[in-house]
Amino acid sequence: MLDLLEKYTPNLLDYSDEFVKSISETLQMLFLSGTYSFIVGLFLGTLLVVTRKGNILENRAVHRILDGVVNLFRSIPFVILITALIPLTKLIVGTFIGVKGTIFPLVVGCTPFFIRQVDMALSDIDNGLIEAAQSMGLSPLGIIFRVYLKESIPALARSTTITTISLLGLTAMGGAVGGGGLGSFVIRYGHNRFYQDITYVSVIVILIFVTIIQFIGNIIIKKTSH
Amino acid sequence: MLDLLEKYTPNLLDYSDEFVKSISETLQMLFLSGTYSFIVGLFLGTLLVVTRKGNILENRAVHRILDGVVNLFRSIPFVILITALIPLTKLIVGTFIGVKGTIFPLVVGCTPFFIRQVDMALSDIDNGLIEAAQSMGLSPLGIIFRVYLKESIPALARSTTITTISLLGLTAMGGAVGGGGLGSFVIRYGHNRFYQDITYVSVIVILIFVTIIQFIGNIIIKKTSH
Amino acid sequence: ENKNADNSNSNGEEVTVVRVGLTGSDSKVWNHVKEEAAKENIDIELIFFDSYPLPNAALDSGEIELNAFQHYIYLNKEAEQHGYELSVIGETFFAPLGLYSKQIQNIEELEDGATIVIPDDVTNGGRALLLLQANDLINVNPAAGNTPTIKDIENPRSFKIVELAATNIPASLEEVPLAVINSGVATDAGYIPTQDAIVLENAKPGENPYINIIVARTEDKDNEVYNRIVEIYQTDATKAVIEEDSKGSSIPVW
Amino acid sequence: MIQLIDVSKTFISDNVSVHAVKDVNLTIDQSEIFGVIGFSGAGKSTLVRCINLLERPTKGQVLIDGVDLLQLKERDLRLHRQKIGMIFQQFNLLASRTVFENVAFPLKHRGISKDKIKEKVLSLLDLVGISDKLCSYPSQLSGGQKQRVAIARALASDPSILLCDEATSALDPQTTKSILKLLKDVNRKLGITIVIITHEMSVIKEICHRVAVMENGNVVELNDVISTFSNPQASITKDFINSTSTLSRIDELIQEKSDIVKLNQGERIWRLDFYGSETKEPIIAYISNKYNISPSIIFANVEVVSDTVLGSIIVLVTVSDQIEKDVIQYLNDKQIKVEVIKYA
Amino acid sequence: MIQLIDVSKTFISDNVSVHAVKDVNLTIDQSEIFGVIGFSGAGKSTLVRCINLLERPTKGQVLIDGVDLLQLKERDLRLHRQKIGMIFQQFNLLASRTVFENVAFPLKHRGISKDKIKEKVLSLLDLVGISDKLCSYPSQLSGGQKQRVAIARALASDPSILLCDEATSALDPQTTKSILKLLKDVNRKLGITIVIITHEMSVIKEICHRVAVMENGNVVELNDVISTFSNPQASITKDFINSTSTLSRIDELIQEKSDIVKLNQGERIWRLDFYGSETKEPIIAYISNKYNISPSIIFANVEVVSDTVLGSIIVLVTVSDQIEKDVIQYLNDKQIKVEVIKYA
Ligand SMILES: Nc1ncnc2c1ncn2[C@@H]1O[C@H](COP(=O)(O)OP(=O)(O)OP(=O)(O)O)[C@@H](O)[C@H]1O
Ligand SMILES: Nc1ncnc2c1ncn2[C@@H]1O[C@H](COP(=O)(O)OP(=O)(O)OP(=O)(O)O)[C@@H](O)[C@H]1O
Ligand SMILES: [Mg+2]
Ligand SMILES: [Mg+2]
Repeated sequence: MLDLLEKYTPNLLDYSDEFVKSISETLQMLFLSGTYSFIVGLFLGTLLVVTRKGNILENRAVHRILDGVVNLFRSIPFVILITALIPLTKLIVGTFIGVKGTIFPLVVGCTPFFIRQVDMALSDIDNGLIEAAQSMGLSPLGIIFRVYLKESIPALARSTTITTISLLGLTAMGGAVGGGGLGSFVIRYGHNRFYQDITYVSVIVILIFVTIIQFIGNIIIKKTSH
Repeated sequence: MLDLLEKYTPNLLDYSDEFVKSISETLQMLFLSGTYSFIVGLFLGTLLVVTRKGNILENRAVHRILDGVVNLFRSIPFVILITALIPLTKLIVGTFIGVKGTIFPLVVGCTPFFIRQVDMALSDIDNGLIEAAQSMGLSPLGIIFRVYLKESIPALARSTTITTISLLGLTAMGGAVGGGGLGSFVIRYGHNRFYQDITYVSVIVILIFVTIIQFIGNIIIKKTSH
Repeated sequence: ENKNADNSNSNGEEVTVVRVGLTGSDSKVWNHVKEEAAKENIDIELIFFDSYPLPNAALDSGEIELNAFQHYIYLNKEAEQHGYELSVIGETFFAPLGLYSKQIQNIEELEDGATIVIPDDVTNGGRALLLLQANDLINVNPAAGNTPTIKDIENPRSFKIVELAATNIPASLEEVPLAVINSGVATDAGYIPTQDAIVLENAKPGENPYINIIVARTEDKDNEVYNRIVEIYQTDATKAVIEEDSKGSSIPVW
Repeated sequence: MIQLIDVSKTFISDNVSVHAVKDVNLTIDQSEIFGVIGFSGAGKSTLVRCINLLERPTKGQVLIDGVDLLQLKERDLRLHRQKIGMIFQQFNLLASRTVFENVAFPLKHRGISKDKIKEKVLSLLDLVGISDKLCSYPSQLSGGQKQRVAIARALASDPSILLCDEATSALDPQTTKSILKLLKDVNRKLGITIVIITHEMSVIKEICHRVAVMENGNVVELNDVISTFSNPQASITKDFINSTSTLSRIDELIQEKSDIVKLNQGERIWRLDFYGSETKEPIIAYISNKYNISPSIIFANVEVVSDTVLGSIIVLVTVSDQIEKDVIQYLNDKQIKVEVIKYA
Repeated sequence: MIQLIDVSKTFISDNVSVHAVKDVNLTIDQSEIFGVIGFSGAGKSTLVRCINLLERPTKGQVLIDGVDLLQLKERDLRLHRQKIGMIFQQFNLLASRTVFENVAFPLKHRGISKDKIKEKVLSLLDLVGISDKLCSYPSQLSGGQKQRVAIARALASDPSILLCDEATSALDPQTTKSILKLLKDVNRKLGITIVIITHEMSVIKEICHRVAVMENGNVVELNDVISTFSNPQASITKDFINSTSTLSRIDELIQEKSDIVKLNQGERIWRLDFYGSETKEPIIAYISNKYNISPSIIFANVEVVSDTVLGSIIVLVTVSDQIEKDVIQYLNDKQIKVEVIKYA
């Protein structure tokens, strides 16, 4: 077994410690920033939808500002964003280095994207359902939670899957502030140093992550579509 | 005027040639790779949907393979992808450097993402409409074009908007093979050399692009939602 | 296909197009060279790569004619790894790495277990480790050659070595006691390497393997045009541009 | 009490404006069952949707128990809406929730205990006859089953006003009957006000007290049910009642020259329209005896609406001109309208 | 000709299986107008959806003009489907297309010239009475308007079979009438076969030739319309006809102890059910004269179905026991069924 590994993945074996560490780093980044992005994105995405013209909390100012901010953050290349956020990151988490330092920029980088995905998911809700809820005297909050969010769970699962996989891609940039992670690992060693074995194995590991995420997403979609 | 520019954007003025060139490069990359990704992604995304279980062209094998390939390509960090594609890029467009050399990798990088977005857009079509079309004896192709695609134009416009903006972000990576572009420009000078004026102006220009794309998207959504 | 693209200028004279692969942000220097070369009917086309492995690959496969982004060590490593037949046709400048700190004045003051930040890119990461070794902070396994990585070190004082994107390192000085910074980055971040660095890399021209170079395919090593470009580069006028653009952090080596 | 004062609603889209409701004034009393009829597109749904402000009128006032809904703050409007149940023409069921959850929906988050909710929902589902579909999702239901879930849901929150937009249109007559009985019961027992849009005249006759007839956005007639049916004023009301009655078939038969209406010498076809207290008298028997004629019934539509016998009969009779005159005179005196539809 | 042979359809979801259609055998003739009735959830929609294989039967065969659809290749099935129009219970209009475009939809890409399509669509929209909504989108239409678009769309491609799933449920009686007339016309002129699911008995009476009664997935009765109404066999059919007739109100009135049915000494309430050729005779007049009784009509439902007078009358009559017996005997001889509903 070890012989085989040594034959086909000599470099990976050399860097096995870092490889394992980078997997754990990726999982940490993905999980933490994913969770925060999900919460913030779901909140702001819903806000974007309900404040749109003709919707339950129509509010031109809020909608415009939110829309503009989302566009702005989607306009800033992530590398620049990560650097620009350094002072804020330090303020919030105390350090901008390492996995800890990547979470905040990842959230800021990922959330606008998720907001758009949430927008897309919620925009498909049949207006009749909103009307039914309104006619029952539900509060806007009630309508948001019990109709908008609940009824679009399958679509939101789709959105979340797409976003999580995109976030996984984004964590590769975490290396810029020493967050490490598999993406950074494979670029630094596999790509920049041409260690093909590292590239292959790392991509396979990422593929496994992607497949798992997609699989979970599909299950949720299936279970919640009636 | 020039005085003002000199005062507030001294570095940008220094690099104004490259700045202008990079804008044109970005537009070229965006337009060309966007067009190809749109066509290919729309085709494959639709294929992914219609071959899903219970759909009009249910085909487990095709669906699985397509799904797996999409996952695979979404797993490969773009820098690695761009390098891995070099031989193929050379074969197809004759060179792997410059704007010309970025188009193919950008298409390969962007399409899987767009496929998922198309999937999301088409999955919301009411099954009753498909049944109506089936009952009229429409061919699968007819159903795809005249029901799936036509009826989800608003959702597809949303998908396309999100994807185009993501692609704009991706073009920043075009610099890896000498494709230049605004993203690469702002990272090299604004970010790496700490020329704040370059960063600000470039981000504003990208923001304008993003806003225009979003604006066009919104107009199409509005015009086609009834 | 290794042929240069040939063209004519407006006067009907033969113009040779030479594509030069670069990385980073030294376009001012090369634009100067480009202008000068144009006077001799050499049309230099600058191509900026954002990925280190690609300029050599592009040169090797004939996509470009010259590149100028690397130092000897990087070239040697790549040539060995990929079997590129590339040759140095000229030296350009040397940009010393330096050790910087906001907390200590002297390297002896560094405590055990402290965090040290180094660049995460392939050209400078190993070089930074060697610099740390040169200052007796760590030991590098000699078998790792000129491009060691973190796993190749022996770290008796248990320093925590963190790799960051080069441009984020200056900001890290707010929270870590010691960082290795490229001179260009340090300058752009407002440091003057010769004054602010606690330790600066040895900068003797001709001896240092980290001197930057202009590279051509070995078969073109004697190409007149290319060598002319090297000559145009290695002028006092260019030197002035380098000094101005790098604020003195890059040291021309001719 | 529901008061609509000068209510208008205009839809504007792509520069085309549709005046769906025009200056409607309407008062619906407490505990009344109020019907709304009218041709497709007349503005019935729009009007009813104005009552709970699902459509905000372009003009006018909507008062519920004297409170102007349009002046209310969002919060207060919600409280009012909680007392107004609505059954939608398109059902609007929540696709991600089971039948049980759909009906429980308006009860949740109102401080009602789980057991109470369960009890309430189960009894409602039982009343509308879909207890066996408890755990089905809307996509697994037939059209009528969906409609029944919608009805149960609207009743779940014990509304004091119930708006029904064609609440029985997808139901078979038997189920419709049982639903109407249910509505009548809640009306009687709990005194809830019910507004019913329907195109089934039987529904109107069965449970409504008053009925408004809409045409092109206007309420063109508004009267109690018995008057509306016995003595329609607006021509559209007449059309409506006519087209719903089987008696209109006579015209078709005549046109089609059916055997049934082929008349021999001296035969004629009369249409008798009658209503009210007189009706309990044996009219047909009496005229046969008195004038020695033998009318044979070919169409009849007589029923008891609001405790009054009401209806029309079409008879075929052999009679001389003179006697015909006498009979008609006699019947007219009894307040029975006679129309000679066809002579031999 | 449509033949369903042993057709069953079972839905399985989450381990619950619903047998929506069970072993149905049915032959619908060329040019027939065939009605399907049954309670909500009986399986009517599912059965009809089996005809064009929108639901693939779990078992059985579906033959159209002798061709087994289940054996066809996709391509051939499509060709067959093009000849089968369908009106859906939920309309299924294309939201992104205008009324015009929805109706033109099935005509497009069939090599028909634009002018022809336009002409056809406009004439259909005119027939269903929504020419003024040409450029509206479905979301801007009332329920009935949507349904009419769906009807026009189903007719657009000149189908030889038309499947109607409650095609007039959202329509007012007048509009329903005109739609039925339209269907009757196309049936007569073009000989198209029409299958109609409905819960409106008037629709069945008005245009159907034969009617199938479904219960729990089975066809429990299948007969021509006149026999079904005059002489229902299955108990569900009786229930059905009963509940649709206003005469069933009498039971309620009696239960409610209404004044109308309060009987004096010697009074009784009879229900007379009659049909067929005998009916043209002046029964009421005759018995009044012959037995010197004066029956007064309180409910009546008499109409002409398929050129036969058919119906029931409920009368209030004062009569001695002896004469009652004679009258009943007399009426029975005339094939009129008499039921004594209430004695004084
Ligand atoms: N959102 C809308 N935009 C434009 N026009 C509309 C809209 N909603 C309804 N209308 C129009 O307003 C008129 C009244 O519609 P409404 O739904 O009130 O009719 P209705 O009486 O309920 O008819 P039905 O019996 O067919 O349901 C119709 O002509 C309809 O086309
Ligand atoms: N997709 C499905 N999954 C599970 N059960 C279903 C599904 N579709 C229909 N059913 C069930 O099959 C039975 C027959 O449904 P169908 O729609 O044929 O009834 P129907 O006779 O048309 O009733 P209605 O008059 O209410 O439209 C119902 O009990 C229904 O709940
Ligand atoms: Mg309506
Ligand atoms: Mg049905």
